[in-house]
Amino acid sequence: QDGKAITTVVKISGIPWFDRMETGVNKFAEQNPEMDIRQVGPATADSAQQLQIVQDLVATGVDALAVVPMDPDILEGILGRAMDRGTIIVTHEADNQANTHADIEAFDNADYGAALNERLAQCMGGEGKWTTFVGSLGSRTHMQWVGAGEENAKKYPGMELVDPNNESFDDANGTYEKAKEILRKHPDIKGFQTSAGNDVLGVGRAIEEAGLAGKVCLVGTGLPNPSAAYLDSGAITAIGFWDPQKAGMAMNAVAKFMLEGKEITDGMDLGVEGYESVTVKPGAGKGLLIVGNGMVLADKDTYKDYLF
Amino acid sequence: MSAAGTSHNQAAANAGPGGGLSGLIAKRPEFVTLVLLMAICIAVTIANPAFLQPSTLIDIGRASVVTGLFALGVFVILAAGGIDVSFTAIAALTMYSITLLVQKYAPDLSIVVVFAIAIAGGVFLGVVNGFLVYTLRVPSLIVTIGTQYFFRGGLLAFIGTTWIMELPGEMATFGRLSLLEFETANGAIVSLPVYFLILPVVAVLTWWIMRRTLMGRAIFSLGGNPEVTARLGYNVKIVHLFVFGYAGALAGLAGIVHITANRLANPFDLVGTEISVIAAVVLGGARITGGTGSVIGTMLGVLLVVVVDNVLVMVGIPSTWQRVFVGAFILLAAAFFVTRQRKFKPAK
Amino acid sequence: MRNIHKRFGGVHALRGVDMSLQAGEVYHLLGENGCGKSTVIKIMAGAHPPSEGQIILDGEVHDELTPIQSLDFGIETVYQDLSLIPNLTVMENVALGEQLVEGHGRLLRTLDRARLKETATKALSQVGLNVTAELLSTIVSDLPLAIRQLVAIARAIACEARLVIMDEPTTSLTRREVENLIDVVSKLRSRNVAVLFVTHKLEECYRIGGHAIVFRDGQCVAQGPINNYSRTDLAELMTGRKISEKRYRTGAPSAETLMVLDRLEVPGRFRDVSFKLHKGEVLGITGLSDSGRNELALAIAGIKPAAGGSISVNGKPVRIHSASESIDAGIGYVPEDRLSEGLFLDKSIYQNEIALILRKLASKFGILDMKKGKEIARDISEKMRLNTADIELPVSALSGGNQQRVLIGRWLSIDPEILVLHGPTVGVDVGSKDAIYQTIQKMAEQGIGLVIVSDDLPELLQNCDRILVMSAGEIVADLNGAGANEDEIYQAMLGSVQEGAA
Amino acid sequence: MRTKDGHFTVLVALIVVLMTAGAIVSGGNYLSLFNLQSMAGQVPEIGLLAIGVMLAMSVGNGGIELSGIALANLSGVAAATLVAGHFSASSDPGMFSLFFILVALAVGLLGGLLNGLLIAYLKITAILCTLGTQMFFIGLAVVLSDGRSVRVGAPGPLYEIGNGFLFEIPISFLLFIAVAGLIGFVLRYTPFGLWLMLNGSNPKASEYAGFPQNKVIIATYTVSGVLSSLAGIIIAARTINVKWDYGTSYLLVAILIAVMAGVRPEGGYGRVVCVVLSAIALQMMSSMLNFMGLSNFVRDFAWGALLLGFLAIGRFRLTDFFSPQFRAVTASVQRPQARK
Ligand SMILES: Nc1ncnc2c1ncn2[C@@H]1O[C@H](COP(=O)(O)OP(=O)(O)OP(=O)(O)O)[C@@H](O)[C@H]1O
Ligand SMILES: Nc1ncnc2c1ncn2[C@@H]1O[C@H](COP(=O)(O)OP(=O)(O)OP(=O)(O)O)[C@@H](O)[C@H]1O
Ligand SMILES: [Mg+2]
Ligand SMILES: [Mg+2]
Repeated sequence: QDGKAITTVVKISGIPWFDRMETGVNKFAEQNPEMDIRQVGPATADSAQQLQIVQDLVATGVDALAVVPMDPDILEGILGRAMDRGTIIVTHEADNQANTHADIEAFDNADYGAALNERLAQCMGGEGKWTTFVGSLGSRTHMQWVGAGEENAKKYPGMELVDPNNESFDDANGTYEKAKEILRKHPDIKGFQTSAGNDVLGVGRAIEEAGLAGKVCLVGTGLPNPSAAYLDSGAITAIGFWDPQKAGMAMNAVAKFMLEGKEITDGMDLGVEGYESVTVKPGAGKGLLIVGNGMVLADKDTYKDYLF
Repeated sequence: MSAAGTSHNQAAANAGPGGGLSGLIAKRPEFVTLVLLMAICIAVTIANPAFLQPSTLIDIGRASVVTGLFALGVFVILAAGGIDVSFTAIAALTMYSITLLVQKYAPDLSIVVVFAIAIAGGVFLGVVNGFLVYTLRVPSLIVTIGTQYFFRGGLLAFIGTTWIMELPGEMATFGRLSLLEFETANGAIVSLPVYFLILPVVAVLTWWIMRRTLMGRAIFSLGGNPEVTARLGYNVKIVHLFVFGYAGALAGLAGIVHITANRLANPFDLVGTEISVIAAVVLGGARITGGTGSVIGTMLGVLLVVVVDNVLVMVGIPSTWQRVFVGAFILLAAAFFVTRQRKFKPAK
Repeated sequence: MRNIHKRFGGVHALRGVDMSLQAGEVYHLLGENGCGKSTVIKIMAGAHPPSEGQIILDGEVHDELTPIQSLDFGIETVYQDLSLIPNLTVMENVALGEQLVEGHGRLLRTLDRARLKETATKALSQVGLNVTAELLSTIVSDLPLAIRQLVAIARAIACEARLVIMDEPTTSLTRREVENLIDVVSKLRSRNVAVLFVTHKLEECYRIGGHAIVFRDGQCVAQGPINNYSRTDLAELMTGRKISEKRYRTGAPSAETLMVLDRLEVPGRFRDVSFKLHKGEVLGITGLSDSGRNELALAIAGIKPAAGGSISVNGKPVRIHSASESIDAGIGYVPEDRLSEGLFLDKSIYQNEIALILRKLASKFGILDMKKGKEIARDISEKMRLNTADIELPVSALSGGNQQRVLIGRWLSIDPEILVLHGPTVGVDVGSKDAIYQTIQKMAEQGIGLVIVSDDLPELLQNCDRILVMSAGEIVADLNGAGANEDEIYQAMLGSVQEGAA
Repeated sequence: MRTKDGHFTVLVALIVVLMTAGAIVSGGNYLSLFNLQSMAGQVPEIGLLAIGVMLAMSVGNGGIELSGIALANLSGVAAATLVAGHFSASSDPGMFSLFFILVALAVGLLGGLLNGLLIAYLKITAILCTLGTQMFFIGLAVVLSDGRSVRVGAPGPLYEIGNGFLFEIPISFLLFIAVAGLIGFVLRYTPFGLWLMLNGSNPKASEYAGFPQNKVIIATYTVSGVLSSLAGIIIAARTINVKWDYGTSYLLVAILIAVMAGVRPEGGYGRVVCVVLSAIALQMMSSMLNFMGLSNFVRDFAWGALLLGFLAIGRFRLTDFFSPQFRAVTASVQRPQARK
């Protein structure tokens, strides 16, 4: 497929998560030198800006778009029109996206939320007060994760959920303040399950400063590198994540297959680690839902295997 | 309406008409802020007695530092009749580029020198603001919207976007130095960090400049009537450069405090909080049209905003409702403020 | 000053002015509005650089002065707009300058607060104010205008001045305060300080004495001891034409009652004010600045509504709680301060003229009849004899006299039954005054009832049928305009003050 | 006023330059029908908000409107949640669209009215008031939608507003132009318009001239609120969904557009045409940067530079160049200080 262009549009550029994804996109570009592969994203976490970028990209006549939507619903209109124009659309973290040829998930969201919670329960000894953080109430995957976590916690009658679904806005400082407040309000709190990438940093700092590292459990989504210090001190019990680098490569790989007219089938190998044998189901719309096996849970002892 | 509503009523009751009191309020609007603040604290304590513990005070103090530094800068600019929305961008730009530089070239640099460089950087960017406001002669709101975009866009486009997780040398340790430390019943440690001291020191300095130096008088004078100020022999250009430079200096300082406290340098931080800082200053009794305000009032305004931000969970407001409450609070506080002020100001 | 020229864009405001001032002398700078008096002053004070020419101070030649240089030399100025800082205290306004000049404009120095107080106290008592701690710490914007003017004068004499310039310092002072000012001037003189007055009140100049400097069109046309010139001489020099001091009022009011005020009251300001205004009558109201006359005018205009009493127009009681209700009742009000209270400076003459009748110009769909509006505006411009026919010109581009005409003309648009003029000729020169007085008389002839609130006694005597004198919030005299004289009015104004105080 | 036509000319020139540059950069793609349509479809929402900002600035008293996008989102969210309970978007598209629009407009009207009342009667500074209502509106939208995005669906008429074309021009753009034209007309040819501008020019003189000042302020903010809800409707129609945090970056961009259009921030002057042109120019520039594949941070940087550049141009040369006489006069005229 000479000269075909795939552009990856992320939620926001410049943050570690998507910088890591960019390394994947670049790697894919190296593997496919004949294609025009790049990644862009809005300057602020604003779905309107992402919409505008997608719109302009469609206008430039790009062949395929790999999008990580801020808000899948907001993009439905333009993605639909792009598909009408013949643009290949691949999405990520948007299992409810109707207008897409394929949505790729690193794992099943419910499994992931349950796994995080299970790790938390294990640390808490199945007992005590716990609370949850989400990036924002509107973030679908975050709500799925904490929802699955709540469900999982029902297995442990001793676990009591208090003041759930605190919004962090992915801002470590704000999360820190909130976590302090919760520690004050519930001096006996035992666990935190968090969702957005920076939440573990804010909550971890609050726990560490209160001298509670190791006494209060914290399990949440996070990246190994930024969390390293807190994992070492015990302020963070464990982090869960999937590797955005691999996700980026997987999206581009699927887009390339589709540009080549190849079919994606259940159990197929996308040629990317964690996506060697993907589950393929019908998606929310006419497209496919491709689920990989990319979940990683890491703690003090294991995080060094994934330094990024 | 719990928090905001009660505070309103209570404050109204406390500040009820009374001879000496009314005069006091007319002269010292920050009194209203104080009453509001106390009313909220009382209301929150009633709603949840857990509010009354030393750690609350310390956490609020700690959370006030960055906002407070910003607010003092904004207050000085407001007093001179201007307004600034670029200070957060100045803070982000200085803190991030300095961290980069220190990390790369002088990881063992003393924190005092780091602060000095940050202040110098802030002064430079602030002076750019002041220069533009003075020479372009357009409202500073507009100029600083422009420089906000300019500084922040420049930072993210040309300097970098990656977070710096490992702060170099003393920058990493400074944030953890504590002034006092004690243990609560459940074994948690509460500590007041050393950087907290910066706020009172800067507040006193600002008070001194505004009240005890000719520059302070010139600043108020500029906010009162710029043409006359120029005619009376004050160098209006210098005053412009000074106020924006000073606010820039405080922003640079606040930026470093922010990262040492946070233990990571995130270039995306801070921008977006400017409006609530301005709200804090205005709630502290400074008029947005300039020429008024006090350091005490500004500090009380900051406390008010920080407290409201920090008690929502305490009072048990679910997260879906929190914004409604903060919004309603700002409106009620502002309305309360204006009506009080008007009532006690004799019709002229 | 040698051969000073000043150009503002296209305006050539000063065209080669030569003048010299000696220590210990009093000078009066006279001239029509816009002849360049204020501009000369601003050049001396360093507020504007001259476009050409030189300024020589003690033999030292300067091409231009900065404010600090000028202050340093000892040139102190009381500007026309007073130039006080509204949000600072009286003490700071008066005495800060001293410390500023001492540091040659350096701002980064601590205040000497003891000195501040000392200097302020001295200067304020010199201008005759009773200095209390409360006065010192009062914010200037809370003061009445007359006291502000005194504070401004105090500021000028607070430092060791060598030349004190006063640009129309007496516009809002009453006679008693003027006497005081004259005292201050003679004290200054005795300390070998030169004083330069700018004023339109010739009678004051004669009382103070000294030299006259007459400007016309940016040039100095005469210079010499003031007593060498008669009033008519001066007026002629200033305007370049003859102006007589006639009584303008020739007509007589009709017997028909137009407006009745009954026991009008604003607590603390005035009370029990009752009078009748006839059709075609010109009624003057005067009094000291704190006599309540200003508040009375504002109450009739609905801007600071009365709390008690009633107003009726044409026998029908009217409710006046806002400016628009007053307008609806057929009452027009020309405010005292035309720039800040009257005109929309950056808007066109057209928009300024139709501001009051927007509702009437609107069709039933709410759309303005622009053609009719422009006609009306053109008509008014003609009637008021504006010096431009272009009604799209922004009012800011007009001269002061023309601006005042635009403002008065605005009221013609509503055909008012009653027009309240508050200080109609404040700061207006002889030539423009003449035009305004003629307009007033013409309106009276058309049956409009006019109320002139003013402290310019000759103005009232020349124009009014009746003159009401207010004192301490009450009407204390009702004099016949044709028969009364200035002394009689002063008696009334002051006499009852003593009564009131007793 | 003819006197400020300088801005108009500059904006038109800028648009022409952008067209040319865009064509060169993209090899024609930029001027393709699809892209022109796409850009035209993006302008209305931000353009309407910018007109709202312009009105608030023009009425004076330190007027500004920070709650615009929050109110736009609130009207969308409120309409979507309320109407969905009564009509189905798919089976009853006509009624759904009608009521959606009505409810949204009503919410905008009420929100604007609230701003106006608070500012006019309680005398809360506009910046503080609209900041408070901004949070309040966002909060209400979060409460109504539980923080999630609410699906509106694609009911025919509504969908057409957001995505349809008339003579190859996006309907939303036509709507925007029509509304802008209407506002421009109102400002020029109705008492309200003149009151608004005159009040901004000198509030004290307006009081003395007996203007219904409070009503004018209330009406101004109400109109601004209605414009926000129109933006909300267009957003809902275009994105088929509404969410409380859509377009957070619009807050400053709307002000940027107004300033670039020469609206005077202290009040008294602003032209709707210029706001429209300025919104278009900004959109074109932003799209061009996307075409060039430049990072969005560069765009923010460029906007800052542009705004400052515009201010500098306005101050030093261009306006002189376009109407030298006027400048000479106004530069030295001091605006009257409202005496305290
Ligand atoms: N800043 C300025 N810019 C342009 N023209 C000016 C400016 N200041 C004054 N002028 C013009 O210069 C001329 C002289 O003005 P000036 O203020 O000195 O008059 P004046 O004699 O003091 O009048 P008045 O008696 O009204 O105070 C006038 O034509 C005036 O319009
Ligand atoms: N502030 C100003 N800036 C620029 N030009 C001005 C200014 N004020 C006045 N002018 C211009 O200067 C001209 C002369 O103004 P000036 O005040 O000298 O008029 P005038 O001859 O005194 O008339 P009048 O008797 O009506 O006051 C005005 O017509 C106007 O065009
Ligand atoms: Mg003058
Ligand atoms: Mg004149």
